[in-house]
Amino acid sequence: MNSLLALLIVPVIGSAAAAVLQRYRLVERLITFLTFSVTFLFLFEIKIGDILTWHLDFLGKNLEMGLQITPLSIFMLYMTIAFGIVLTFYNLSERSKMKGFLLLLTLAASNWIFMSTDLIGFFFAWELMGWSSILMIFGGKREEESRHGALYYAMMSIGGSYSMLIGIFLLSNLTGTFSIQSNVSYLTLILGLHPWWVLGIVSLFFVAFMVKSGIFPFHTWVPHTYGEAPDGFVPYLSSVMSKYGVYGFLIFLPLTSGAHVPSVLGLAWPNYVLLWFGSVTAVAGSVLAFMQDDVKKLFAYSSFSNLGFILAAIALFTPIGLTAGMFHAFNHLLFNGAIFITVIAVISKVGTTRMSEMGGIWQKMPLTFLTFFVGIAAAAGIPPFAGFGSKWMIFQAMISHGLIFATVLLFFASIASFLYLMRAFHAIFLGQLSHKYDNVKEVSAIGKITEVFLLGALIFFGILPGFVLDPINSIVNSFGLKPLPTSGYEYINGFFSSINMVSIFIVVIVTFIFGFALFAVVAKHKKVPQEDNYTAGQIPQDWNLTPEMYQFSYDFYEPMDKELAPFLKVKIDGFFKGFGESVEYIGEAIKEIFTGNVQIYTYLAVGGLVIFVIAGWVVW
Amino acid sequence: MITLFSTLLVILIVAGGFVSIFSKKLLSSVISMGLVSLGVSGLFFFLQAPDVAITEAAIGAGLSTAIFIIAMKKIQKGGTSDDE
Amino acid sequence: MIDFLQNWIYLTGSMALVGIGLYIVLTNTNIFRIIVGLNIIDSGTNLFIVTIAWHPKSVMPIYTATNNLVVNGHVISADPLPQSLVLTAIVIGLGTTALALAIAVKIYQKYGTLDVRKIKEEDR
Amino acid sequence: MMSDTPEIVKKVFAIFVVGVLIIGFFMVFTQMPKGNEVNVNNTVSRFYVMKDVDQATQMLDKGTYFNKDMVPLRNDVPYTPITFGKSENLEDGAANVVTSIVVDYRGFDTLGEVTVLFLAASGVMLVLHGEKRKVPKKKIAPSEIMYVGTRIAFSVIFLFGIYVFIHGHLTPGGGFPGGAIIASGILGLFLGRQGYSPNKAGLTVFESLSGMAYAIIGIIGLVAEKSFLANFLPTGTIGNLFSAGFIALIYIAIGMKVGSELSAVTNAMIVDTEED
Amino acid sequence: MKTYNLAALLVGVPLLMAFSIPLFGFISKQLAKWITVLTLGFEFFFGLYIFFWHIYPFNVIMGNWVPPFGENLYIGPFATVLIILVSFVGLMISIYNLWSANHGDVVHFALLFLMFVGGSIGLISTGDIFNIFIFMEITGISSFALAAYGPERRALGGAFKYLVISSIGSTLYLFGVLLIYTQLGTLNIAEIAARISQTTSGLLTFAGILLVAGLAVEAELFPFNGWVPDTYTGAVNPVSATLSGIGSVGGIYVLFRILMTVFGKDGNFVSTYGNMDLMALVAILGSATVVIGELSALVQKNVKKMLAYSSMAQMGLVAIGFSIGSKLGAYAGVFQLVNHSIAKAMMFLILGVIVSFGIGEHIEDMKGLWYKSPFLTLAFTIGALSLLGLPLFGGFWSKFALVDASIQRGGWYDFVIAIVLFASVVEAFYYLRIVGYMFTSKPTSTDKIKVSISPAVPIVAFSILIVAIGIFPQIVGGISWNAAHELTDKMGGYVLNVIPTIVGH
Repeated sequence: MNSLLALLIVPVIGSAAAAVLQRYRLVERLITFLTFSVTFLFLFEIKIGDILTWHLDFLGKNLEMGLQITPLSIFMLYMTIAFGIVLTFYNLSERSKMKGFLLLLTLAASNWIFMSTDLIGFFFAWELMGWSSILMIFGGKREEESRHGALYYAMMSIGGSYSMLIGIFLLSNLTGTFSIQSNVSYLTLILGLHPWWVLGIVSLFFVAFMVKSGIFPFHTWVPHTYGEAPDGFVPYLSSVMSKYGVYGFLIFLPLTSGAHVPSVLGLAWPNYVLLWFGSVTAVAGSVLAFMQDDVKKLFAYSSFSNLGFILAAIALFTPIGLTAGMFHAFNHLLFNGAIFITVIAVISKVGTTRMSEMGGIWQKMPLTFLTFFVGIAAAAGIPPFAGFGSKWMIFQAMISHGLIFATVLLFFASIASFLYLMRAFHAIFLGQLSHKYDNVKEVSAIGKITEVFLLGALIFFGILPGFVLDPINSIVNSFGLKPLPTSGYEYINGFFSSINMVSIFIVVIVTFIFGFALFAVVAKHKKVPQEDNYTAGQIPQDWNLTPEMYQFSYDFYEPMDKELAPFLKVKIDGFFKGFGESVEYIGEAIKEIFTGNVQIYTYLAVGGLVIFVIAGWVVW
Repeated sequence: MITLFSTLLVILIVAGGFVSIFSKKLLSSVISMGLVSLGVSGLFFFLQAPDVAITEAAIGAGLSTAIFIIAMKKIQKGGTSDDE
Repeated sequence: MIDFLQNWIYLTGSMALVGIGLYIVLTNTNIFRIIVGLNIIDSGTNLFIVTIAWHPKSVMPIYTATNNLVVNGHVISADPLPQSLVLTAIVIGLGTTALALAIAVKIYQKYGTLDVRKIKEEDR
Repeated sequence: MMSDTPEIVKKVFAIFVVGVLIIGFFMVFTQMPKGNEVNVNNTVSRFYVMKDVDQATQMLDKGTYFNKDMVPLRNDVPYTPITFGKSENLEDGAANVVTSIVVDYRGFDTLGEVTVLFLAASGVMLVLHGEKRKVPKKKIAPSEIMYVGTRIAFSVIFLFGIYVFIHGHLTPGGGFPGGAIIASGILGLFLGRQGYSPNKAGLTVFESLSGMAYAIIGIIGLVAEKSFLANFLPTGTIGNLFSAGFIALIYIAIGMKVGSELSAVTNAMIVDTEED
Repeated sequence: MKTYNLAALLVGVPLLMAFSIPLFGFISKQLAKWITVLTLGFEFFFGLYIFFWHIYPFNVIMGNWVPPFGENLYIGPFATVLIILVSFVGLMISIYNLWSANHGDVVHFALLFLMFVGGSIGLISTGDIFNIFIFMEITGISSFALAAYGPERRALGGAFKYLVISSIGSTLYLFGVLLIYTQLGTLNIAEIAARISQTTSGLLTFAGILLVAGLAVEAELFPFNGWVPDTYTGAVNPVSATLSGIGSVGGIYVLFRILMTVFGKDGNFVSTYGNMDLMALVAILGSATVVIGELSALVQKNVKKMLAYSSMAQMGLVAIGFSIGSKLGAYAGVFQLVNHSIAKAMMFLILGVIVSFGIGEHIEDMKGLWYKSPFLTLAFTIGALSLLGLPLFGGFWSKFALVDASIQRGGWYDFVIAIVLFASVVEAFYYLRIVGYMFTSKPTSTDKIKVSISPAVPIVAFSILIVAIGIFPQIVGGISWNAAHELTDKMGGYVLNVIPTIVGH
């Protein structure tokens, strides 16, 4: 069997098997895991340049469809499937209502998206991925909310897809073909003549990608959906599915940064706009994140904030920008996966998603705590973990382009991300342990293996980034840009300078050990119960204080929340909601046409006829 | 001559139609409908269509009206019914 | 005058019937009257169809010993085709009327009214 | 136009709508041939009247029927004069041209028409199903004159109906009015006899068999003449009772069918009803 | 001209069997229903025979009177695909009826159902413009009666509304036909189609308006579709399935047979003769129908009514597809028609099963259906996703083709397609909402729904077909393209196949 085809067929077969056997949860999970693994094995069979074409008798034409492996697609494939294996392995011990067959359908779709050479296959797979994930989200724990989240996601996603659909046909009617490559090169050709027209078409595609990645102003579905999706699926949603948008951007970005496009500050207009969308997303995500109490929502915001970083970096479309973006995409997959997997582990143990009700869990789940800690350290860009290097490169890329203001924004976002990560870290794991959680245990063996693996990966790719940068360089090369110089696996080469991660690692480790020793030896500390608080002679009940409110993560950033509150009144969310409501209102009004009175219907029919007759006279 | 006669018939038919609009009693409106049908079947004779005329007289004017009256009798509102 | 009359009187009659029927359907709320209206529309239609088959010098389209339909290779009878269509239309009209009346009777039994405005369910 | 619109507004609007529609129709009528402008020779009916379709078909096959502008050259079709009572073996033997069209040239229409009536009757029975016949409490015996009179009248009407549909190819009338006449005879029986009810099963059997007969006649045509509803009998001399091939057969079937159907409809409607 | 007179049995056999059903009904009610199944099975396999042995396009000559003198059936690719579709859907619903139709006058119900399907097949295949009227009345009268069938009183109200509107519609159609007859003196579609330009243009326009108005009633286009919600909701579920899966197919077929073949003016994009482009008119009606149907469905809480409105909206989509006038548009229209017919029929049937187990029609009643019957829920989801145009299901390809066709046409069709896509998002919302209700909530009672074999067969067959079309669009694609060719090239595709010598010496 052709291994390209196998990448599509194997998940579909697995999906069918999982669908049939879904009554037996463990069997289903096992099939899911095995299918991912088998798919991964097939991945070793393929190499860059593999191609497979077939013909489809559709639209009265013999349309050529195909799969092809490019450096970018193989990078994406490895990334997503490997993460899928980790996740499904973890899910073997997980109890949420995640449907394995839908996940496998998503996998098939995702493989197809990354390999497709034609827009029909791309759109087919895009929609397939869309609806299977929509159905998945219906399985969330809280039924009303998860339904709301899924529908919200569905509306945005389908709207985006339709926008892309129009774009596809505008293109294919110009070129007469559905092949991605010839369409892109055609657009490149006419770019000089009709730049705005080309940009219009491309932006129709970009809407779909922005929706899928949760880029401002289409980010509003993200918290609802991530927050309500089944726990086992959230890591996939945030780590893998947001990357489809990145992949989509990368298809069209070579085009928009062409020489004929009107430019500003040395950057093509569309790229400049995307850069700003990215930066705003990064900031908005960070700011919204640190006001969240729901841990899944917090990391949802965090996730799309990071997507903002990625978009801002790849929008530059310079070697360093692209490298930084891809690198950050990889790192985001890694640390976001680690964070979400640990978070859902905690959630499944404590049974709530509210951070103010958690606290002190680290005593019960030390390994989870460690993984989470390394994860957020990476997310915050603390050396030597994965995440530091990419953020460092992103800032270099921005500065090298002289985009001071955007850099400042991103920097601000980065700082804000410290704040919310800090909050999550504190609220979940540190502080006093509530008595509710006395019986909480560490994750099962499967969970431990997963966490150790993720921990290792975070550290490994943190100190030896070369293993990722090498394939990324070949991607950069395939876009016709000059890749950054490489000098060993432990080096990250920036625009101005390069850093040796191993030495940083040693420094950090030494510092950390020193600091910990200091902490252990010098500082006085004792364990206190949660209720042990200084209330300065007041009776807590007089202040309407309940034990939950003693929890120190309660209203963690209260002062800042108050400061920022006025700015948050302007809600994009509200726009979409209001739009939906007005559509419903119009629907109510229109429904009144069908009153149930046959005479009204007769009036309608005859009145319609009379209007036609009058129209006929007018043109007579 | 035939034209004038049929003009008269047309006027009668239209008058019958107006009766069925304005009559208060349902029965009279049905009867006038039957008369309209009968008048139309008369016109068919003038229009050299004896086949159609016979059919209209038997079916349109006869049976339709009969079924109508039977149905009205069935709902016990027959002769005296007003609408509403 | 006669020419004008014979050209227009039948058309006028048929259109008047259609109009009257339609008016009845549109303004009366009684089911039975609506069916009456439909019937009158049918009559008007039939009259129209026969009218377009007719011309002043026509004879009826039946061969008899005295009735010649073809003179000098020219057909002088009324057009038989629309007449055959009218036969169909009349029978169909009867079928519709009968069915409508049956439904109307049932409606009266189930809804207890003949007012079309009241023939609807609570939850729309 | 909500349900609570004042009556007068409704009426004015209805008059407006109807008026516009009728004015539209009249504007069209000005463009339509009327009165003396109507020319049957311009229509396909010309061949039905002349019983000349075979000739026209030959011209069509040769390609000389339509001229270059696709206008049919109907007047060029060679014409064979028909003499009443003499002409033999015409392509269609019915003296009544309308009948020949209804049953022969456009027999498929009529099959559909019969079906429509059949469906309407079935529909009436479907809708009114479940209504039980209430046994009348007080039996008003109709007068002897009425009783005898309706029976005599019924037999006369019945015979007349049969006459009408058997002579459908010669005289005005045919299966539909014939059947309707029979049905009105049965209606008379209802008036004459309180509690009269025809044999429902018999009516159904009659109805089904005559309908099947029609369809089977069509299929015999398919077998014998390689075409559905084709005439497979000799046409005889125009004007004779035994002429016109299968037209008489079909009209008998139609007559019986329409008669039994309409009787069944009348019966279904007339029985006193009561919810079960 | 190819003739294949044996195909008259397509119309003859259902008629014969329908006439004989009352006789069988004396023996057993069940037998009457089985006769329906057998007859429709015959129709279906005859259709497949015509398709696979590639006998189409051909004429069936009635009574040895060749067109344009007598009546004929013309079975081209378009008719073939629709005959197969209609007889398949009919066959499936008749199998369903074995289980579902068991109260009231079952014999006459079976008869009317058979004739509804048979009449639709006749409507689709006939080549005579007046014969269309007859078959419209056959389908019409049988559907009024079918719609009035059922234990609930709302069936009667719905049927009456349908009857009134439909009567007016068919009267208008008759006027239109005769106005054309006064000009051309013929009733044969092929001859009228070839000579349509010889009519007076004002009269032609008016006749066209009357025809469109009359046919839009059956084709469920606004503002002639007032009957749709009440009738669909009132009728028992298999009847709703029939109306939406078969009745509207016939309506749309005739509408575009008249507009594109009879009135059509060939070109890159088919328009119509006369003063007014009726194709554009229908496109406007279609867009209005889509928007009104979807928005009304959005606020519905009764699932059956929601399906009714959605049915209306889908017919609007089909109408838009055809009205584009290009080959691609007709292709999309045929494709969408097939998908809609299958999916919507299946959904009504599923609803019928659900309701028969005492679960209501309200959207809240759908909660937790997944736990009661995964089979029904999956099938319903497949239908819903197919209607939404999501991949792996048939609807994806048709919506894809529809958007392609509109964008290819360009001009104001860009606005049309924007409206349509907006409405589709609305549609996605309410369908996914139902699906969500089915999947998410725990039910109050966990009584399993045991679906017996007779309703399960059609549901399984429909879902398999939907998925099969979704994976292999060429199943419908190939013949749809031929059908599109027949519609857009009226001389080559239709007229010359019926009257080969019409071009003249």
